[in-house]
Amino acid sequence: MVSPIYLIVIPLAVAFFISFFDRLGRGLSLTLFYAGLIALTAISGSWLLSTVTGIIGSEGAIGGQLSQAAGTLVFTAGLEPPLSIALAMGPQEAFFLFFANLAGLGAAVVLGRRMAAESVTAMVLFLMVMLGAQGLVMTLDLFNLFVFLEISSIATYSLIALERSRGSMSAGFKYIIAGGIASALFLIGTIYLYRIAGSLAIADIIAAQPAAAGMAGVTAVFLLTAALLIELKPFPANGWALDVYQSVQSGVVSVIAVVNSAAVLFALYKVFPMLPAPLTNALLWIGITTFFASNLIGLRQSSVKRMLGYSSSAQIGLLISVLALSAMYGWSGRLQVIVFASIFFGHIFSKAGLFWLTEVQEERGWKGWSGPRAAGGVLLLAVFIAALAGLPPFPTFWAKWVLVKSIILQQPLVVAMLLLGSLCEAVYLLRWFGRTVHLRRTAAASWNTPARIALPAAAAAILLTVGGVIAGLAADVEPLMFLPLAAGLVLGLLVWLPSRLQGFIAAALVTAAGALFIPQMQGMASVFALVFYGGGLLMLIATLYKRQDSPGFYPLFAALVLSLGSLIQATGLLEFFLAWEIMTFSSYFLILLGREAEKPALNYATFSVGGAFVLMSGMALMAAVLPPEIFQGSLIAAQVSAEPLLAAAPGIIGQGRDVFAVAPNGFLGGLAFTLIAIGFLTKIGAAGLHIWLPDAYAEANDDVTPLLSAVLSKAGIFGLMLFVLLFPAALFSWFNLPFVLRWVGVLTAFFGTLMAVFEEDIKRVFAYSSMGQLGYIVLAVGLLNQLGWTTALYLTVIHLLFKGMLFLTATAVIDRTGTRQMYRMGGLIKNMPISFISALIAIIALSGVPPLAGFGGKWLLYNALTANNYVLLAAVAFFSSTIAFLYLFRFIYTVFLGQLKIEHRRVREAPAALLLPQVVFILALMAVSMFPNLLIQPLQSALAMFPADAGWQNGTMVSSIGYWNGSAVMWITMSVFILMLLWLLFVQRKPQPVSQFNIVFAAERPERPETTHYGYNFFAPYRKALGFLVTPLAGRFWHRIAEVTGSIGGAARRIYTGNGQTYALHILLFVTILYFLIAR
Amino acid sequence: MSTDINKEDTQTQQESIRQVVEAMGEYPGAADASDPQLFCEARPKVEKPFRGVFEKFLNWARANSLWVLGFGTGCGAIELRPLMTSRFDASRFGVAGRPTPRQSSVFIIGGYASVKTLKRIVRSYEQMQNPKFVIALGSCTINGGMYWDSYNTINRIDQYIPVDVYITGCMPRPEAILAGFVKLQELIKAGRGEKANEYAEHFDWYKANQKKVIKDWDMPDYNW
Amino acid sequence: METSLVLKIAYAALSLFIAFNYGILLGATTYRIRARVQGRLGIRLYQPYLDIIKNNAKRTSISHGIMFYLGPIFRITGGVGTFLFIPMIYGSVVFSNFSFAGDVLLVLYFIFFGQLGMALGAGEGGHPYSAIGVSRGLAQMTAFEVPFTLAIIALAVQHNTLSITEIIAAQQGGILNWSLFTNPAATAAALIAFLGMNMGNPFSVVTAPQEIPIGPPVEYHSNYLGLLQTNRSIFNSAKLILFMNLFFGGATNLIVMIIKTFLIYMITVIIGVAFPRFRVEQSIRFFLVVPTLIGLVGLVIALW
Amino acid sequence: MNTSYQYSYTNIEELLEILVEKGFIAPATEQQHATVIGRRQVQSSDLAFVTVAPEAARHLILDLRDRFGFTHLVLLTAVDYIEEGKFLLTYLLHNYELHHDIGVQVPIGREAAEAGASMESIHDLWAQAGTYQRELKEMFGIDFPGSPRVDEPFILEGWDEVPPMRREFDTKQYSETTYFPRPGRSTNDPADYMRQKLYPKE
Repeated sequence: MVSPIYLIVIPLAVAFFISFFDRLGRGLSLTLFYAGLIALTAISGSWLLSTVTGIIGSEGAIGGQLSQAAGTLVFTAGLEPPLSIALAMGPQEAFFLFFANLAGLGAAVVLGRRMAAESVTAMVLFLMVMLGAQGLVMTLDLFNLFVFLEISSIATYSLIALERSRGSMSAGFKYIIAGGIASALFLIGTIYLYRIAGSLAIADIIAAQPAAAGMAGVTAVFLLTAALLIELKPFPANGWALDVYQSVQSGVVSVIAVVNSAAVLFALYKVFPMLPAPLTNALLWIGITTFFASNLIGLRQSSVKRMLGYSSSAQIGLLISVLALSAMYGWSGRLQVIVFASIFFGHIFSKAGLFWLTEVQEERGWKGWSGPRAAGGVLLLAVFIAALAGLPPFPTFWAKWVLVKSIILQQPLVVAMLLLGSLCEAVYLLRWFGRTVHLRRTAAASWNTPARIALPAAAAAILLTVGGVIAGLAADVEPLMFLPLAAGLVLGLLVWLPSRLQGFIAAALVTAAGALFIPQMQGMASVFALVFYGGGLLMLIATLYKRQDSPGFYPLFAALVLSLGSLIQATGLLEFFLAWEIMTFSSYFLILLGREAEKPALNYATFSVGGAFVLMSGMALMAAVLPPEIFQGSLIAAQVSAEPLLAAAPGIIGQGRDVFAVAPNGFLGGLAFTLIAIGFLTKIGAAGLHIWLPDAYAEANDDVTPLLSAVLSKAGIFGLMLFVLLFPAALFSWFNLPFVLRWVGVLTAFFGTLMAVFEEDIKRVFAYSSMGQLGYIVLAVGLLNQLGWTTALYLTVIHLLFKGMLFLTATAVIDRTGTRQMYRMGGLIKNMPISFISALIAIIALSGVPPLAGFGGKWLLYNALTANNYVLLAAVAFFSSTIAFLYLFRFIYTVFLGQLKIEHRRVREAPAALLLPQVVFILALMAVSMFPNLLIQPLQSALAMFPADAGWQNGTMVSSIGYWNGSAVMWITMSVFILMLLWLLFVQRKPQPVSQFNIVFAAERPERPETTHYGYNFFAPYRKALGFLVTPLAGRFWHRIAEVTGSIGGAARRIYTGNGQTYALHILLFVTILYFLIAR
Repeated sequence: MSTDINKEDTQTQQESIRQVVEAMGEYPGAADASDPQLFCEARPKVEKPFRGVFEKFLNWARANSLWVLGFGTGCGAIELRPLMTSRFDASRFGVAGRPTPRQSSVFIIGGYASVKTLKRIVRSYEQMQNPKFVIALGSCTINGGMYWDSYNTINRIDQYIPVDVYITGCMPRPEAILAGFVKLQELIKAGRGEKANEYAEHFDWYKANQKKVIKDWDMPDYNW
Repeated sequence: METSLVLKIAYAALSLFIAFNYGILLGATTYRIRARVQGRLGIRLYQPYLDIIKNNAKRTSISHGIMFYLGPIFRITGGVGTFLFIPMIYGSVVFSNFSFAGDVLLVLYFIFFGQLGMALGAGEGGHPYSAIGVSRGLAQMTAFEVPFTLAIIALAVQHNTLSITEIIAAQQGGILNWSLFTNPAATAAALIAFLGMNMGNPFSVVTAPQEIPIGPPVEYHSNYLGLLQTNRSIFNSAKLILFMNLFFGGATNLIVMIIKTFLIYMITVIIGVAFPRFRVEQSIRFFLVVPTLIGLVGLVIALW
Repeated sequence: MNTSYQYSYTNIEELLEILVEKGFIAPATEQQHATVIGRRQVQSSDLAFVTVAPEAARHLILDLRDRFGFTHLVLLTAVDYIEEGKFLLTYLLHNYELHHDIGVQVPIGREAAEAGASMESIHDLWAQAGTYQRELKEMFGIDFPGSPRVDEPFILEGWDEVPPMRREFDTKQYSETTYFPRPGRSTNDPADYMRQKLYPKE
């Protein structure tokens, strides 16, 4: 094992000799430079390997006390401290150093061209920065800490100033001011501490407990902490750092933001044990405020680099608060590893990667940042942004989950700030990403990623992914849960294949997964599994109609479908949430593939991420308030161990159990369930939370929307039903949640349906229609009895059938006519007869007209409602269901009937790939219509946990108040229909087939199809009468919220004046105020 | 509240209409009448009546269910209104008004017919279904009446469409019109109400006459 | 007491025949009554038969396409089906139709079957007036269904059943047991909705002969029109019988049925001759305010 | 008294005087035929006619509209003076404050140029003038270059004869050759009839 001393020696030596070698040739010096950096990385890597395996070897599993367990101590010059520099190398040090060095190495590669072009000083300074970082991490001595801090600082601002631009000079100077203040404070603090402890060794000082030694000790510790804190750029004393981030080249920034910050953070970590409790507490709040405020301000940033700077600042703040939290609650071992290490790891690589990627276009604001040309570059960008935003499978995701779960009861405010800050961060990152994708598509100048950037960035991305998966596995997540991601990855690697072939592979994957998992399911779970896998597969087949390639489409599609399956597979809250998040982001990226989808996708992401955070906090709270015997062990242990109740989830569903007999858990349980319900309702698009829905559905690609509506939207329903079964007691423990749920459901149905009536865009019509239909399902779920839940499941299945048909028809029509405006179509029945039949059957089913299966849903719903005296609900639901006629007729009339436009004469029938799933849906629908018991009886038996409230007699379904024989209705209707048809055929002489203008037109002849087709604003009188109901109140509300958030961010940003004096003042004020707060 | 909505509504409507108009570019004018996808080009056929008692029964039903096309082609239309009033009550005879030629069986030419109206008369007549009957009111339909020398008013309607019953006068009173209806009923019952077939038989002659005066013939030859 | 399927079909055909003729004679009678009010004699009682024969005897017809052709068939299937799902005479095996197939919800939704099919057929006719008529009709329908639904839910809650037969059964034993008296508000709401359902004045804007010739069926003629006329009489009977069953105690024999339905029909006739026509948005607002409030009162009565 | 316009006047004579005074129209000439430029005629206390040259007409009409308050174009019509080889166009304008009408009459040559009679369009002054001009184009063949849709048929669909309101067009002859006159038609001119009845001997 190489002695850690070489980590100090190598950079020193290389820095010393490099200028000599430079005389001999730049090639030589560059070789030496990179060799030195590689050596640093290799040494720290070998230490990481050995310490970690040492721990594993010694204790068998990660989980013991990590510090110094398998490390080593090194004393320079062979002397004991204080005469020598004492260096420690343990697993933590190795971890920090290895990844910091790796990031540094990457940065050096990225900066390669500059290193080659500029004077050798740059290399020297770079090495000195690295040297400072090594020292900061390893040293055990306070004074040495100071020395390395100084080395690091001086090297850094020299490096900054080396750019010789006005901005960088000024930034370097601001850095010097801040650094100077920090150094002064540090030195004073050190002096005091030496006075108290009589030693400069950190361990001695900690042992001396300076904080307990009166005010002087506290002050000393405070000064020390404040110095380190300033270096870590807390809000609001971080203006100087942001200027640095903005004005310095990205490669250098990546070093400052990643290597330096990591080292200083580690230094803070080392002195943490000597901190008094109030200071720890203060650090928690400083950290989380920095996180929240920086992200809030980040919303208003236009410069990409400055935006990333805010993000860096925020992440460091988060790390500080995590340090404080782990000190406050005495976290150690796995918890600390998962939370702190994961955030740290995720932060350095995602941030470094982003800074590297921005290097080429660093002067642009995000609005003009057109992104890499190669698809791989976009993928890298996506990985870094996802990692930073805390999406799975990246490390931050696990960390946030565990963090929230651990502190939700103790520190709800911190959780709130954490989640809100994360939401802001996700919004501005995804906004940037969306714009990039959009600009790239609209053929604005995008750039090639040079290999010197692409290689390190790719390495970072791989590291992030691997690290994330490892972290996930460490959190005891079943490997199976990574299946969607793996499938996406595999298909992503096959991106060079022809698009159709990819589609077939994806279909094969989904089929295999379905064939494998569906038989394992039972009860309700199998219903949803059938919907998810079966519906997903059919939608996947439908996408094969596309003629042009769309890279990334099938990987995302497959990941999305499989993640829906994973939702059912999940055996723990974390696994459920993992699948949920995979579903969310894969659908976000899918939506983003749409041509005009930049804004809608952002809206979708905002609501989805927000909803997911609400869901997460609800789940965390739920896990926290459940009785300990259900979640074995302490709260802290609960986050990683598999929750036993949830482990049985798929089993519970389908097995008889009186689910509402559990005692209530009080307010917190109710609150938790409410949060969970809000999370699901966001996905469902319940009234008020729906504003993302129409745009996202409309602007997503035409082959994605059917999946979103017919399949994806059921995820929320599944979640809702699952959690009702899991935590039934929480339903009533705060307020009557089912009551609210029912009304939310019926109002969603009403407003969704009504809004659909007034839309011109075919996809928006069905988007609102989906919203309305899901409203009925939510209403049915809220009934909490067997008939109600049968209704919910029945509607879930039927909605898949008819909405799948409708959206596929819409896709076909849009594909063939090239427009989404219904009034521009018309008369397509003769050109697209099969699509027409599909649409016809679908609208009959959707509207609930017998004899098709849609009526079953209506019958079940009204029976369930009326039997329980929910008369108002029934009335509103009925009103909504009649309103549905309006948009349905309007759709089928305006598109298929009426006047064919001249330019649509050559329109052909939909492609076979689109028709095939429709035919399957039609057959399924007709089968269910002929024999309703085929579907309803299995559903009823799946819901055996409820007391049975409807039975069957010879094919007649009998509820407590009504009865219905679907087969008989079908037979009677068919017979009458055929009789009447025969009669007409008998009495009528052969009718003359005529053309579209052979109409009675008040004795005139129609002029043009456009002026003869009554299609635009079809329900004008209805709008006059009820249009006031669709005033976009919810939209305005959310828009106002976004505006206010943005203005607060903008206002907060004003404190950063760009003036060095002001920044110095900020720092001093920050320290002073902090001091008074602590000392009080 | 509601007025605001309406106003907003109108504005958005106008905006959308503007967009549509812009998208259409210059208004392209009427579509081509000889386009077989727009207009059916089939000629009318002679539809043979049934024979014997059955046809007599049907004719009786037809005669007693005269649905009049509500199309006032001239000043005589004003004489039709009183027919439905309590004084004359044509519904006793099975006469009823019908707003569309598709559902009507009797076409009343209400007096003078300008060339422009003639075009609409022909179109409406052809859109009625066989069997169909025509009653022509007043001198104008017989010989041009007071418009006999007008450059724009035809003189004899029977040159253009077949007429079952003429009712003279300028204008004939409702009593006369009722008498005309009774006459028509007699004709139908006698099996002589086959003018629709006559029209189909002499289609070319009628069409030539029509086209002689209707110069911008932007319809198909037969309006189904 | 199981009746064989063949017998059931024969019975249903019989009651259908009765309903058809009754509907036609009812229509002619009300026409004559209306004519008498205006000082006329009006049509002959058998005039509607002649009209139907005449239309079926038309020698030519045109077709705009399959859906246009099937539209009237959908319509009459809807009418006949609706009739067949309603028991005509309470307690009679012969006139119980196929009411075993479903409850009042089925009838409620089956009414839409014909309307939807008709609207589609009219839509393929390609005539803008058809579409305008359908637009108005659907818009108005959504509105009058609200009070109607409220009334039916009130009845269902009140009698704790959705089965029409059981609702009739609950009203037996005296005139005061009729829903008309046990729940007058629900009855009133339903009757106002009935006016809209019949599309007579003041809710006749759908077919508005003066503006948009006759709305949806503007392109229908000849045999199609014959079917539609046939349907009208059957459907009218069906609706009347439904209302009689739900609100007026049903009927135990044909004569009672005829008297009751005739009187119910006279309500719409009288209101029809006395009122002018609403515009669509006016009738929507009207239905959603006055009868809906009455219907809510009916609900309160039912729950209380 | 109209006050909101540049020139105020109280009666129609005063108006004409102002028009002459300001040089809008030529001084009065003898009472002459309507087609003679410079003719002025006060028909009644609220109606007057002036005849102006085609070149001056538009200017005068614009001034009447903007300076005298004749904001309404009541009609635009033409009379065929075939004997003089002229059409007389009449622009009738109305003043809403005083309720006066003034008819601006413009004689134009029937066949002024090869293209036939022509006159400057005023559709930009009153949009509805375009409709009148279409009608004049169809009925008289008077062209108004630049007027919207002026060449499209107005009420006669597909008319391909001489414009029917021109006096050289023989409507009776046209009707006889075109509209299948029913033979045996007799005319009873009331004058003849009465003469024969009263004075059968003559």
